[in-house]
Amino acid sequence: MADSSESGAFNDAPALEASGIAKHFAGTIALDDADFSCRRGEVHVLLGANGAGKSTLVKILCGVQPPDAGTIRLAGEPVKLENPIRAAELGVAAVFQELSLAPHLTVAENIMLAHEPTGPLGQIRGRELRRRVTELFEQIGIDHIKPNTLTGRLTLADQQLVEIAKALSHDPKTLIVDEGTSALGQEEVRRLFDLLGRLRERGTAIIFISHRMAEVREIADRLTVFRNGTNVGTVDAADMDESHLVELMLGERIEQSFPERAPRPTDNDILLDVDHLSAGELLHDISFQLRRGEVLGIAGLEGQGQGDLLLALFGMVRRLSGDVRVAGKPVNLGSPWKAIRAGFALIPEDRKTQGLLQPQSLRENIALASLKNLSRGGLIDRARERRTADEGMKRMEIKAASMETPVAALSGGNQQKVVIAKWLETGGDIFLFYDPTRGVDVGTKRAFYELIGELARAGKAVMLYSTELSELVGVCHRVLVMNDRRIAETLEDTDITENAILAASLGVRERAGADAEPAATRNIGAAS
Amino acid sequence: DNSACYKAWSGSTKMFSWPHTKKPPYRIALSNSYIGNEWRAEMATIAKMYANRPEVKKLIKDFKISSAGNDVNAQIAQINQMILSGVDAIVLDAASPTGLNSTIERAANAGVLVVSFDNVVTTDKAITINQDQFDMGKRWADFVIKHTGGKGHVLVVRGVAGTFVDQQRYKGGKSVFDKHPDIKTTEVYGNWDNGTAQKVTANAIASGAKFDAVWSEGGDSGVVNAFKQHGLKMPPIAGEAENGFRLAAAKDGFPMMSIGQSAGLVALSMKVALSVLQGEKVPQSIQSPLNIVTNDNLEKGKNYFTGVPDSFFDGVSVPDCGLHFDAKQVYHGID
Amino acid sequence: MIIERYYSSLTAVIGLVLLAILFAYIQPMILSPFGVTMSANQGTTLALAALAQLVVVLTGGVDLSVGAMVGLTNAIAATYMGTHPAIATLVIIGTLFAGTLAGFVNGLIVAYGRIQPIIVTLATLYIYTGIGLVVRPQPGGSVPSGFANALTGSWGYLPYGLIFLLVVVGVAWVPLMRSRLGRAIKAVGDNRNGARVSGISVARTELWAYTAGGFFAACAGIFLTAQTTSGDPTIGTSYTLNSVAAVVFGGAVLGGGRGVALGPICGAYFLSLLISVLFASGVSPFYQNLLQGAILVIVLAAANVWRLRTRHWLNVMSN
Amino acid sequence: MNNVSESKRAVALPSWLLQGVTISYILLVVLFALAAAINPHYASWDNIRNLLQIGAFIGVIAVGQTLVIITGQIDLSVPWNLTFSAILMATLISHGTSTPVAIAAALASGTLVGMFNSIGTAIFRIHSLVWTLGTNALMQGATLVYTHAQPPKVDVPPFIRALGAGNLWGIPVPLMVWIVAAIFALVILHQTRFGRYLYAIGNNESALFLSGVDSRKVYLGAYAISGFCAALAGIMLTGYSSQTYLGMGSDYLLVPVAAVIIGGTNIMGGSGGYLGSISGAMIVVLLQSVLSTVQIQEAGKNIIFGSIIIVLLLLYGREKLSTH
Ligand SMILES: Nc1ncnc2c1ncn2[C@@H]1O[C@H](COP(=O)(O)OP(=O)(O)OP(=O)(O)O)[C@@H](O)[C@H]1O
Ligand SMILES: Nc1ncnc2c1ncn2[C@@H]1O[C@H](COP(=O)(O)OP(=O)(O)OP(=O)(O)O)[C@@H](O)[C@H]1O
Ligand SMILES: [Mg+2]
Ligand SMILES: [Mg+2]
Repeated sequence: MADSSESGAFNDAPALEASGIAKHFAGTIALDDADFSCRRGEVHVLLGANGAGKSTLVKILCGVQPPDAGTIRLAGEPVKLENPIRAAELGVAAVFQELSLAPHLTVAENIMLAHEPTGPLGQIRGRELRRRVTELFEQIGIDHIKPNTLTGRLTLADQQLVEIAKALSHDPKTLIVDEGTSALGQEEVRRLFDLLGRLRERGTAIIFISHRMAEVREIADRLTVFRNGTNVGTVDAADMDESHLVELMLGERIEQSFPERAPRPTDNDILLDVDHLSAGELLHDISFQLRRGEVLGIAGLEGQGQGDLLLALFGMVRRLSGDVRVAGKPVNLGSPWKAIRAGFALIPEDRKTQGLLQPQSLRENIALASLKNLSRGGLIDRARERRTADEGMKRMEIKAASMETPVAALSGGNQQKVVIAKWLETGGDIFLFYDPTRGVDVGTKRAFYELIGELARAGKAVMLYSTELSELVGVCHRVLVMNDRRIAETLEDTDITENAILAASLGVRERAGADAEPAATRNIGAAS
Repeated sequence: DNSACYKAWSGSTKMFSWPHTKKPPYRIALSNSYIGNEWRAEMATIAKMYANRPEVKKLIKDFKISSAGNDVNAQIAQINQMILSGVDAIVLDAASPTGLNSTIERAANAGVLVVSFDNVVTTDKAITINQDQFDMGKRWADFVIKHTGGKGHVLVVRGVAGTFVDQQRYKGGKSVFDKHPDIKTTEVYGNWDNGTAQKVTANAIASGAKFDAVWSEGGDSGVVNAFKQHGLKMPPIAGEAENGFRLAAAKDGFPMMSIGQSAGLVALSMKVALSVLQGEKVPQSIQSPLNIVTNDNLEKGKNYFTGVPDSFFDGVSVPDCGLHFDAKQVYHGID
Repeated sequence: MIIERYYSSLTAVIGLVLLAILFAYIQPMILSPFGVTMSANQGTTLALAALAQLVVVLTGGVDLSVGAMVGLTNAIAATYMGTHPAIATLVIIGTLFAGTLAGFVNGLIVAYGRIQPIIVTLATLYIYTGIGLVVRPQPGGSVPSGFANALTGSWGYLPYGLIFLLVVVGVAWVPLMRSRLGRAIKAVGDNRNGARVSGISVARTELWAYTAGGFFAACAGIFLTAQTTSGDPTIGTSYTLNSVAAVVFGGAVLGGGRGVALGPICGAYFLSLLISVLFASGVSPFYQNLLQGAILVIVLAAANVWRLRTRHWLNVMSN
Repeated sequence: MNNVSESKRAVALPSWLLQGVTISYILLVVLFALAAAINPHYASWDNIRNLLQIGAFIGVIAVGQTLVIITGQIDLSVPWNLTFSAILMATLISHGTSTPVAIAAALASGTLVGMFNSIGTAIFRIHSLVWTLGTNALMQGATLVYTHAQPPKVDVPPFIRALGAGNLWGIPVPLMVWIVAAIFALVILHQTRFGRYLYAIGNNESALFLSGVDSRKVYLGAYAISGFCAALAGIMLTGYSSQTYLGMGSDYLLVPVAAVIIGGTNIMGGSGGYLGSISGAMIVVLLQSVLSTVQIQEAGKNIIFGSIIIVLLLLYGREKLSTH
């Protein structure tokens, strides 16, 4: 803000202002005459359904993609952001929705990528580089990540922190965080918010994108809602009316609370019986039972074995010890196909890399896991395949031009629905959901909760791992809290609260906080 | 007396005298490059057969064969290693006519005699033994001229582009064709390989040309097949010494001339190496005469055979030096 | 230096050491200055060709024209070098330039034509071979003996060839990898999209990586010229696929992002020495091919045998 | 949310016209017309039949190669796998084994070598570019050891001759074999579960595995078919040249790969198909044929061949610019 002394007007000029931004892709309008502005020292939340154009706007603001039309002003000055480095020089840096880290470069190398300090011969000055990173880590309070580790060795949450450090290494006046929390657990989000709070105090303008309303509520100073590529409203956090915001986002009014939980199964029809399941250093002595019609949550801090438990049940972890019985019969879980035969279905962690064949059609994706049933003598029965795909699309209310549309052209939420539709077709009994609502907008989330309820009511069993505690509280009958790769606590019914889950995750036996809810206290006592 | 056998390449060829003569028995090594074709395999077998002859065996205490592949670096290392292991002479079929020169000089300085044959090297530090490739190409062309009356369309099937042998044979042929303005040539590259030669010949025929004769450096049974498949009358063909080619000529009686590089050259080279080590003076560059087979002297069991495959190269002997090998035995190998 | 990055070179380093010990056991003479020089010279061309391959492999591509570029630069160097030292120097520079230019053309087509590297370089393999044949229709040419000795001779146990390799590594490879470009090359191979949003121009990075590949191939061509003191347009053929083998054997990953020079260099020497060891141990030439193939396959499998024991199936699928 | 607005489409051509496969066929026709313009004899049935006959060898190999490339891998073991299978067959015949048994043995050998390829790719996860090259070296060694570099003397039986060089009702038998192989490939790729899995592996192997399909078996199948096709081509080539010899496979290392890619199949896997490989094979054969008879130096032919491949791919083989 060099001009602030000359003209008072610039003092009030927003840190970043975009107006009339348009961006078209082949056949798709991502942004259409979109306006947006963000002030210094505020956290400005950008809301919108999947595919509303948020990430596209971010990419344009960071010089990753050029806009088709529109102007961008920084502190009142119109600028041209040709590439990300130029944008960073001008003070705009972002944490992108997809990780931009190179797994085989070190943390320090990643953070300084493309703006390394160089010497007179163009050589990178390694010591200076590490010094800067160490200094940066000190400033932003990261003390548990070593700058010399290969980035791929870090947990997803730590990578996310590195990603943020990378953005901050440009010392930006405007920082954009596009769904930077979607992979983070409660604790990590806490840490990130502390950091954002400090930056806000320093006068950094922060644009924050998330589909988690609880987070939004906590961090937002102002909110802007995008729908179909345009700004449909900006409000102050003080005036925030959640149901109104959701209506703005989706263009329709939906029920905000969780749908009614499926009735808790009363009979003792045990579908899954896991007994002393261990897998080397991945899982220690896991035992639990799951009844038909039950929704069992799994919680815990990042990396405590929740994911590996679901993967192990789906046959993705080899050399297990212990017994697993499905409907009383012992099963051998050596591979996914064995698990599927036993009745398991897994909605995996990352739909892009584990769930979908991106360039292939909806039809092919939905049919993939059940092709055996849809073919005779190795030949695919096309008519049946189409029928199956059609049913799946209807059942999951997938919005797409046709079943021949490539999955890559769907929004994130709809892609996730395709993954689920695939598993509904296999006729499994035990559904393992691995953080299914990650990066999914509120409307779609609600649809997922309803689906989980439906499955339970239909006599299936559901296991749900989620990083979003409210979700576990809202839909589960029971929650297993994991710590150190074993089950630390089991919470039931009304004992399931966010605080209780958090306390159990942290391994806290007695609640220290004064604001503890009675239910949580009771529960922790009871579970031991 | 070998002087009739060790014929100097030309009048200007110098005599080669070896300072490091010594008493037998000797350690000899055969350094070969590529092994993956029939000619080289026959050559390797003949080398073994020759080394096992009683009169030769008593002169040799150790005989080793190694193939480096078409990789000059590997062959350089191989020769170096032979030097290291203290062999007295190296018999060499080189991967490159020029690439080994400096290594050969080193060998000579280290007291190791190098006798190079077939794909010969260009340094005079080694004795080179070969048939005259230029002359071969020339004689094929003379045959073609004779049968076409110096007029008509000739299919020229060349070998592998960029090699010395292909260049020499081609130049020999061209030196003749250039004198006959009524000869029109169509050149294709058959890579000395039956399948490739057959395909390119078929292409040339199918693209509408009518050939009055063929001048071919190799892959000749492929050339014959291509004409047969198109149901054409076989034109006069001048080509290499593959058994399949001679068999076909014997059967169908088309005019042919077949001149082959003899795989027996390896035996001659070993013979020369042994003589020189014992102190005999020989020309630095030795020319082994061409063995020309035409319809007139085609003879079953002598210069073509029924018990060996089409891809067998019939030139296994060096008659002028009394080096005769039995084709069947060469084919079946000795171990 | 991040030690962890060098783990991938372990197979090649251990393999080379074991092979060298075996070699020395079978053929003790190889421990003489001459033996050491000979062994070093044998693998140097392939080691340089492997560097040419590696810089491209790091971006996630592959260069099938390496052998053709080696042959082309060999043909150029041996054809024009003559005997005068000043001219020879100029020709060496010109040869380096020609190789670099060939790499640059590869890079242009890959980066801006956006065609898969494997097919681009397959096509340029034909083109560069053709140009090599134009320059030198048949083997021949000559180089000053001083030039040959300077690269292939030795000072006691110290082969100049090894020094040449170290100089190329020290003067070109290390500075390249220590520059922003080198960092960008690895980042592009490791996470293309990530590199793009971090402000790296992927196309420009690829362009310069292929160009550097051409330069290293020219270095290989020059060394080969010194070693053979002549030019042969078909001489490079074996370096294309062997360089890929050396790079993979040396722990770099086809797909990009991972690989240090140590592994591929050791891999190149391993592959080159193997044939000598087989010869020294007196294996019949017919079996030499079989054993060469079998050893390559077994060593590769052995280096990856841990995959059979992995706990997570997903680890198996992502390299 | 997809705001698909037809009016916004930049290009008005129908999408099928813009696909690689279609363009490759158009280019094939254009190239053919050019060749015929230079030499009218090119349009003769004699020449076309010759091209189809020679194309059949590449075409048959391309069946396996297409399947393997769709999974994102490559098979560079074709040359010596092909040679070994053919020589094995010839040896058996020369020892008096009946033709069908000898053919079956050759096909079995080729298939087994293919399966060996899949071990390195699917189990040890070594890049196929290197592993199959190792297999190729291994098979070269095996051939030399087996034959001592002297392929057997054999009178190639009429049936095998017919496979490689026969004519039935004026149509080359190799072409018929090719047609059968092509139908097989098209059915496999587009009608069967296995074919669907091939594309799935090429796009995202983890997703396929997590859908309960043992991707290792899919690799096994693809490579086995590729080995089978190599052996079949070896048998046909034996018939074509009425003999077996060591250099039989030398033309088939990279040329079939080029044919597949020119036909619009992505070398990274996941897209493409055999329909394109047919035109790819014909384009390659046409180019080779024209260049082999055009009277320019080999150097010039190499340069032209390489340049044309690049130009073809610049026309339609470019990757889409994407931000992902
Ligand atoms: N590279 C692209 N190619 C084609 N279309 C694209 C591309 N990127 C974005 N789009 C289109 O732009 C629209 C907006 O996408 P964008 O990523 O901005 O959504 P978003 O608001 O970030 O969604 P989400 O909440 O799921 O992250 C999408 O519906 C999509 O159709
Ligand atoms: N090649 C493409 N063609 C059409 N649309 C695309 C293409 N690539 C991406 N998109 C669109 O771009 C949008 C944004 O892409 P992005 O990868 O950010 O997915 P997303 O919807 O945000 O999902 P996620 O939450 O998993 O990140 C997607 O909604 C998708 O519709
Ligand atoms: Mg987004
Ligand atoms: Mg999203």
